[in-house]
Amino acid sequence: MASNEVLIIGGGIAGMQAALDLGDMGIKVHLVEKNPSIGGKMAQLDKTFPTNDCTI
Amino acid sequence: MTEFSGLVGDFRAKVHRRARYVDQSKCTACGACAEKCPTRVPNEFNFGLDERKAIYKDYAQGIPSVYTIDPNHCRVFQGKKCGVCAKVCQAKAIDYEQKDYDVDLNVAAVIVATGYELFDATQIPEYGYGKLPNVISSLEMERLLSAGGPTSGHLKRPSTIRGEARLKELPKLIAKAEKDENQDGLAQLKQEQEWLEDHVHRFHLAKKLGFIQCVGSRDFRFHKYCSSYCCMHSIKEAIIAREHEPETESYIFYMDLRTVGKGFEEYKVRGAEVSGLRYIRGRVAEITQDKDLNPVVRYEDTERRTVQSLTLDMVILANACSAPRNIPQVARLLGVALDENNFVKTHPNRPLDTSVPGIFTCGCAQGPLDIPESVAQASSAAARAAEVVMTGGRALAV
Amino acid sequence: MSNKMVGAVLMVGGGIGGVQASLDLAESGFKVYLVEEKPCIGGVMAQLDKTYPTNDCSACIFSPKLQTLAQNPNIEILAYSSLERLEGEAGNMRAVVRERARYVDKEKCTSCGTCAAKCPVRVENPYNFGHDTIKAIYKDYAQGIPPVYTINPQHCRTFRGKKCGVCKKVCPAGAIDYEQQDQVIELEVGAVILSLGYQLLDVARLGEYGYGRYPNVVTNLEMERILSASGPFEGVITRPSDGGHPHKIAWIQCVGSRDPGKGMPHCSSICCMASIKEAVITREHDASIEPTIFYIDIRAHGKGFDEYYERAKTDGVVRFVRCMVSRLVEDPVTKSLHITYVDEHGKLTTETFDMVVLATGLRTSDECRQLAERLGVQLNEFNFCSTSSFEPVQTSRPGVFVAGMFQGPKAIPGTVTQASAAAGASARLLAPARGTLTVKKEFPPEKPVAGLEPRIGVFVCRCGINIASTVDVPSVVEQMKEVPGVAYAGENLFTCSQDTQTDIKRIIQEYDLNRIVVASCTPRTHLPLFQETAREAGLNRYLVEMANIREHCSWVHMKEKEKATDKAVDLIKMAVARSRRLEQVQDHQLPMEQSALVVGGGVAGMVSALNIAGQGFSVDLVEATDRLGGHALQLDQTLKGEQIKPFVEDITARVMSEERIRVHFNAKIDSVEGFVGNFKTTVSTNGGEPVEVKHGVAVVATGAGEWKPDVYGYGTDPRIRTHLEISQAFTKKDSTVLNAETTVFIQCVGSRGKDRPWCSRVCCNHSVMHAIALKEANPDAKVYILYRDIRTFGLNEPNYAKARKLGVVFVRYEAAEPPVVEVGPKITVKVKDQLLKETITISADSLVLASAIIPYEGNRELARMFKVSTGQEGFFLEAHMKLRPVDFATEGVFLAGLAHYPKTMDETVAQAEAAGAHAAQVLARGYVDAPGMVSVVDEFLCRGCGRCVDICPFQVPELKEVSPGMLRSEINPALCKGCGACGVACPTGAAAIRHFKDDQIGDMIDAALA
Amino acid sequence: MSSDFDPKIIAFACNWCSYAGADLAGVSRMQYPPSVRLIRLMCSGMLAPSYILKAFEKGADGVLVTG
Amino acid sequence: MNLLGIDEKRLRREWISASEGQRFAEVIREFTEEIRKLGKNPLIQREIAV
Amino acid sequence: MTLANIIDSTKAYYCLDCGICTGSCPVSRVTPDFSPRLMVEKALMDQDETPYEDVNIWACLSCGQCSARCPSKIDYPDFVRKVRAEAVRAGKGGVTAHRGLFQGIMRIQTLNVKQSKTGWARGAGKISASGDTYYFVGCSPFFDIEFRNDWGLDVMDAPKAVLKLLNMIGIEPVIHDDERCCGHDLLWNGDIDNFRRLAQLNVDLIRNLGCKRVVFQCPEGYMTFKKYYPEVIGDHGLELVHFYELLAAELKTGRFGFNGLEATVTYHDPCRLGRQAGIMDAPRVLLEGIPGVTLKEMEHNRQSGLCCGTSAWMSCSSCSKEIQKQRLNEAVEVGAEVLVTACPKCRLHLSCALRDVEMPVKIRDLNDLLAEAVKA
Repeated sequence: MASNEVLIIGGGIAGMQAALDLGDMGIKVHLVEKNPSIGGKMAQLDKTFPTNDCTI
Repeated sequence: MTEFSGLVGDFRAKVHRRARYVDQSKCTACGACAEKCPTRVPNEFNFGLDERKAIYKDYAQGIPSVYTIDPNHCRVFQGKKCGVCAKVCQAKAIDYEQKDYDVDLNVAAVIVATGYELFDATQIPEYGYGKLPNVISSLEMERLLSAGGPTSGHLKRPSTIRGEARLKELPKLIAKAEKDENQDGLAQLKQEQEWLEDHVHRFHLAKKLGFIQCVGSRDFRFHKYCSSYCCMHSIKEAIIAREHEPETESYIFYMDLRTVGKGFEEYKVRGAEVSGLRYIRGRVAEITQDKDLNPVVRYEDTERRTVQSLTLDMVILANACSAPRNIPQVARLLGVALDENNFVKTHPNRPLDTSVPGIFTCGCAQGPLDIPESVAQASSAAARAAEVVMTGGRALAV
Repeated sequence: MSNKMVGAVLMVGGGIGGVQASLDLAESGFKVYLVEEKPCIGGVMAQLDKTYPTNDCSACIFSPKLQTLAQNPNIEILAYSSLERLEGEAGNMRAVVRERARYVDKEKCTSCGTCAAKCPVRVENPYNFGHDTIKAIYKDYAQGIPPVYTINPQHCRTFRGKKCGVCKKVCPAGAIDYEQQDQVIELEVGAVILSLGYQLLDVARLGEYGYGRYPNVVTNLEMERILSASGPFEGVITRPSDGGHPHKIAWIQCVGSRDPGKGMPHCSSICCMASIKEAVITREHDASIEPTIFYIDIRAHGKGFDEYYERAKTDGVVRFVRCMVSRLVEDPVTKSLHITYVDEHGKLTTETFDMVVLATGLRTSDECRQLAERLGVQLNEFNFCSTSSFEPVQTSRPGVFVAGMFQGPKAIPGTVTQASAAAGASARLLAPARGTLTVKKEFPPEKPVAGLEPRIGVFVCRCGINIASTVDVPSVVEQMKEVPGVAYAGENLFTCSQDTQTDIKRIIQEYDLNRIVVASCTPRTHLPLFQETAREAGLNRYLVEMANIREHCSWVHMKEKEKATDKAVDLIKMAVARSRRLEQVQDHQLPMEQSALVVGGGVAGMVSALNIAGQGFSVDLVEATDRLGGHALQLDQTLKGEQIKPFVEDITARVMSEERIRVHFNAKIDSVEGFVGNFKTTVSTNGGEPVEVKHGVAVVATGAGEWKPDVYGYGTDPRIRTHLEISQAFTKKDSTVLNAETTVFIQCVGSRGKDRPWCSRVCCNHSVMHAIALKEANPDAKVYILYRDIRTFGLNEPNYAKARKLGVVFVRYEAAEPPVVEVGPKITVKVKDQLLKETITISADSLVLASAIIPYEGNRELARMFKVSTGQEGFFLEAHMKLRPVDFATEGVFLAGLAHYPKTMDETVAQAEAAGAHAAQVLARGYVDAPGMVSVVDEFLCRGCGRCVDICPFQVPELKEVSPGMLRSEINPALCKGCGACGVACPTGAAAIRHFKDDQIGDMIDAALA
Repeated sequence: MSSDFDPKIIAFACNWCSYAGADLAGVSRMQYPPSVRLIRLMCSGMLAPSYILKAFEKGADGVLVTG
Repeated sequence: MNLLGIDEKRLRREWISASEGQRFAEVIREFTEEIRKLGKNPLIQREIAV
Repeated sequence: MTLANIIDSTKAYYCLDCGICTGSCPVSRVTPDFSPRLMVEKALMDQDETPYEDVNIWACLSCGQCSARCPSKIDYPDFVRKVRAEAVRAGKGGVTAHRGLFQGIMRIQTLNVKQSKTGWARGAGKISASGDTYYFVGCSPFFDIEFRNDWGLDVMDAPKAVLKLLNMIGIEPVIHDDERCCGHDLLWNGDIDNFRRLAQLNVDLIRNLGCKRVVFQCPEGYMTFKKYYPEVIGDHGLELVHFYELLAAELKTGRFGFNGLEATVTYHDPCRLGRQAGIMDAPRVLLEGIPGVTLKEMEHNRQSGLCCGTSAWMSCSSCSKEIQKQRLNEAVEVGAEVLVTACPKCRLHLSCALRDVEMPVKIRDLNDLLAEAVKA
């Protein structure tokens, strides 16, 4: 039986963005992350270049 | 994820969920448990620059907003008497009996967004990473710069941070040694205390920073590829550091400055003009330290053709963007091919398609990218996945 | 005529004396006009084959000097000329010189020799005494200077009114000018030196020994030409009568000499040694020849002479017969010569010889006598120039000096010494005008060769037949053309000749050579010449390499011609291999301390000091005792009978009043540091606080001692005295000496023996002089002189005759059977008379021992301090026995007086003047040449370990701190002798000697064994 | 062993002593076998041991060091 | 030399002064004879052809 | 080999001018004119013969620090080695130390020599005429000639100690009079032809003796046999063992142990043994196996071990001395009384520097130290 769900492995910025996009499309997403929290490296960053925006 | 099978449109995956020993549904993330937890553990999130407790959350805004017990450190799991968290948790969310469990999923598509890992700089012993306290990675630097970081954004030298911590500890140890009449030990401890006090007093903030590019990147011993974002990343860190502390001087040791994105070159120039960054062409040969734990970098200024050594307060390594260490297992499980660098291999014309139809990838899992690129890829991958969901994978299952 | 000093000297005579004086003067900053009668300069020395006692090839050691002279821009050679008149006063004279017509334009002639080759007229060659022929257009000898041909109008067909003109037709340079006239030249000079040389007694005219009638009777000088490789027989000993090879050759000594009947009462001084040398060389040429020397006394009275004589005698090389030849007749058939003589056993013997050499006496020529008369220069009774013992180079005319044979018979070193002394005397006279008329030699800029592919020119010398008769020179040249890097290879008859130098320069330009290799003789004598030539062609001196294919090849492998050729090829290939690696090396000039230190306050030291001071330089005179004068204070009179005391008092007063001389009495030299131009000597006086004297040059004039005999009862009886003691006794008019009834002189006490093999030179004269004095004071006194050879050489010979005439008894003893002395109421002297073969017993009242003159013990220590050498016997060793008698091999240190060797007063004064002249010559230059061939330390390679400091025999390297904890060795190029010891000791290869680098030597090894 | 060959000997000579001695031998026409290839040094102190080794290496049958 | 196995007799040191021409010739004569007896330099017979 | 080949085989073409080599190079620190990358750069810019003229090719110590760190993995020492060989072919050469004495000895060994260099072994231990294990002694007997008298250094104590220790672990090795120098120095001097000869002679000798295994104490010999012999003479089929690995393995078995020896030591990694052969643990295991020995690590150790300043009896200079002083200083800095070397040459070179400078540190050979510490 075909599924209409998506598995995303990795809860960093890429995984999260994909999940958000899919979710927006109404598709169920499973986001698998090995750490207790999603966010990945970007959550560890302070600001981003070149705009010096705070990442979080 | 422990098992994976199926074809596009109909994948079956078993996901192993580790026990948090906290009931996710009950936990309100009030933090009382952590506050009361007696066990201090170095905080990986901040690269050990500060501590967390045995029950913790990676970071304040962490999602899901649930605390987790670290069974490797929790007294209860070490067979000691404690249970403090269970006692203080008003939501009664603590559940020491919780077990790992498996979840079976049936999905139409998979997106591999496993990101990257920092290159392990201890592989370059001449940089002294891991040995020299004031040589840190670029991500550690992020934590030091972060208002939410261990130093609340003050650019304290790691040796100072650790020294301060040690100084807090020392009186107890000294007292103990006095009690034990361990004269040698006492003398040593007192000497250490004296030295540390002086050190911490004299070296508080790191003002003279060296950024070393291409640590593990563009290096045939490790990664031949360019990690793409590090040049900009280091410049950014240097600029931010200067914003935090106007006396900061930064030196960026580079081979080529790859400021190739939109607005990047201007950013670099601004770094030099406004933030006083100094770009030095030359890859650093080695880092040693002097008696004050100041890192000393030796390098050839290839523009002047002179070998120099420069004493800094802190050195920040622009570690390469490496494929995560466990990615081969994941790939094996998914059946997707990896490239020579262990990034997920993608189709040349469909940059997000892996070797397995219905499995897509995005972000640093398929190669070094900066944030906007990752985001862009993520959206694309989502679109590709959606396509599968929408079409039941027919479009791809040819 | 103005009174202005003229800074030029007229040198009359182009022999070794004239050449030496000219060079000295030119070096000292004076313009020299060198006037020579003959078409070429060189004199007799150029004609000689070898020189004693070193057996050096005469031409070899002389021709570099001739070359240097020819290349000196401040010496104008006026050959084929004579001095006619001399006007004016000392310091400013006008000389009138007549330059005879050569009928060849000397500016145009290239000395190519085509004219002589084509000239149809053959005439006897006077240069070779008629043993071969030359053409009517000729040059005396191949290397002759100036390199210009001359027409002898007496023989030239053109001048004899016949049709010819061949030379003019063939001369490529158009140099022939039959219309040429004598030129009269007037020269402004400040002084004149006469070094007119000598003439052999005309034995033919006297009919002595059939000379002139018997073709196989020749003179010493003819024998020199016969022996010479460049002589008429190309070095093959040949009998003139038939061209055959003689087996027995007799030398007869004293032909004309010591013979008042022939107007030659003097001893010619040099003939004994000349004959021994010729006999030795003859044997070397052909070991089957038996040489015999007939003599009266063997006069081997110079340094190393007696040793030479003893070697010839004991090695059985030469037979010596002490006997005059009573009769000599020619065998009309064989043309051999029957000689009748009384042998050692008193038996009359007749022996047949294939050839006879007459040791013909020397005299002043009639022309010289006339010249002397024209110049107003007095001659003495022997027709030699009259001089005093105290001013041996001063003629009777102020401003006119004399040197060499014209002053009296003497060997080459004596001539050279006097020449330098005369130059010194002239320089002193003209000191204010120094440098006013001289020009500096300009060289073209050096061509940089670094990085260029080597283009080597190889010049292989035939050296007449010296090389070519053994080594196949054309084949060698062909083989050299194949060697990589060789851009040119060619041969020359005499590579050292003036015309070849011009050729070499042309070839360097034409072939764009950047290195040259000369394969000829030893670089020790000839390298400087070729270096100069290269330099004139714009090549650095150090780009010249030599291969010695004569001394080390052709001469020593005469019988193995093929192997010698192979070896020559190897030797040249080695030189070529080295030359490929040669680099330019720069010499430098260092500043100089313009003052002198004279060690020794005797006559020699004082005269040297006065000469140097007289030339305007300050002098520190170090005397060990508390008074000046040395041994002269103990002497009564000179051999000429002049009182010594007034002279010593006079020069002592002059020294003391000369403001440029500072005398250190009771002084001792503690240490000497530094090098020519910059010596630092520590002198302590009376053991007091030492003072440091800075000086540019030094003269060693420390004198010599008298041996205190341990034989003949000396020391046991006051009646037994040494020479010095007898002199003092005479001065004090000691009656026990003057009134002795019987006086015995024993000669050679301590000299000419095993321990002291040298002849003390002065003792025979001294004893004879005192014997005469005794006899003159008391004709009844009995005076015996027990001798081995009476050596009253030179102009003192008449004293010997006089002594005999006065009744002095001369008893000859053999060294093996010395006299026996017993001391009793009388002194009994027993001696075996070699004439009577009987023992004679003499009861004497006074015994005089002609005790040896011995070197001071301290010589070796002083030598060490000044880094000079002493001979085996302990006298100081001069740089070259013949040609550099007052120099040390160490630059800037000079030698005078008895410290060198025993000598007479006039010889001492002459040598002291000469030493002073050479010292002043160095000072006058004002800077020191620092040769480039020294060690250099590579700054980077040196790790400052100091091993060079430890090993250097001259203490040159110094460690300097260049950065904290980092030392580096520095080598002062002026001090470095270039021995290379540091380079061997250096672990890193930092210290390396320029011009002798490892790869340069290594490639030679490769080439030798390739 | 063959005793009838022409050995090649490399000799090192000091310019002032033995080289002059060799010159004197030449001037005196003292005959000796043409086996020696003389290398002139300015002083025997210049002679490095490696020169001797090199000579043997290149096939010299003998090496003579004269000072 | 010993370690390398080169016969020490092949190397000779002599002090010859400037005046000892005779001795120079003698030394050469003797040494040449000595070397003749020792034979050719054994080193140059190469063991291997490279 | 043409320059293009050299560039190609050493990857010199990939030099990105990052300067890591120069910053790492011990020579460049002292001699600013020297830079591995510039050397290569010149070759790249100007592909004619000029690199052969470059004096800098002789200044390289071939310590390999540059290459170990080179991000492009350019083999600079190999580049130098090959360029030197070509330079030598073109008639150029470097300045040899000790006036080329050792090179002379080596070249003579390419010939038909009958050596007698095992005399030292008499009384030092037991050796066999035949057997499996050959002990390659190396050049110490030759060094002994130069250094014993002049320097008062007994370099023979090392081979003697090795023999003693080998005997102790039950090996009576074969050694031989006609063993040649391994040729390491000629190889690095650019004299490839003679290197090849020596390689062949040694391999033939050992094979003809029937030995299968070669034990080295000398790091140069070990690396040369291992890496460079196959290059010139192909596979020699010999098992190559470094003595320390052999001994360290034996120590682990507990079959022998060390006596006490009170000393604070530091260990100097020879470039050939450490960085190049990768043998860094064994000597430390051995040292730390001696009771009473405290091992302190110098600032530059193991992979970053500093060169002793000279190599291949060439390019010894003020620069060498400076490097040696730095090295000795590092030992003093960490409070070591004894600097332990494991290569006869490192020992000589550092000892040489210590002759001229006052430093409170002694130099000892590891073998000798181990022999002293060994239990009977």
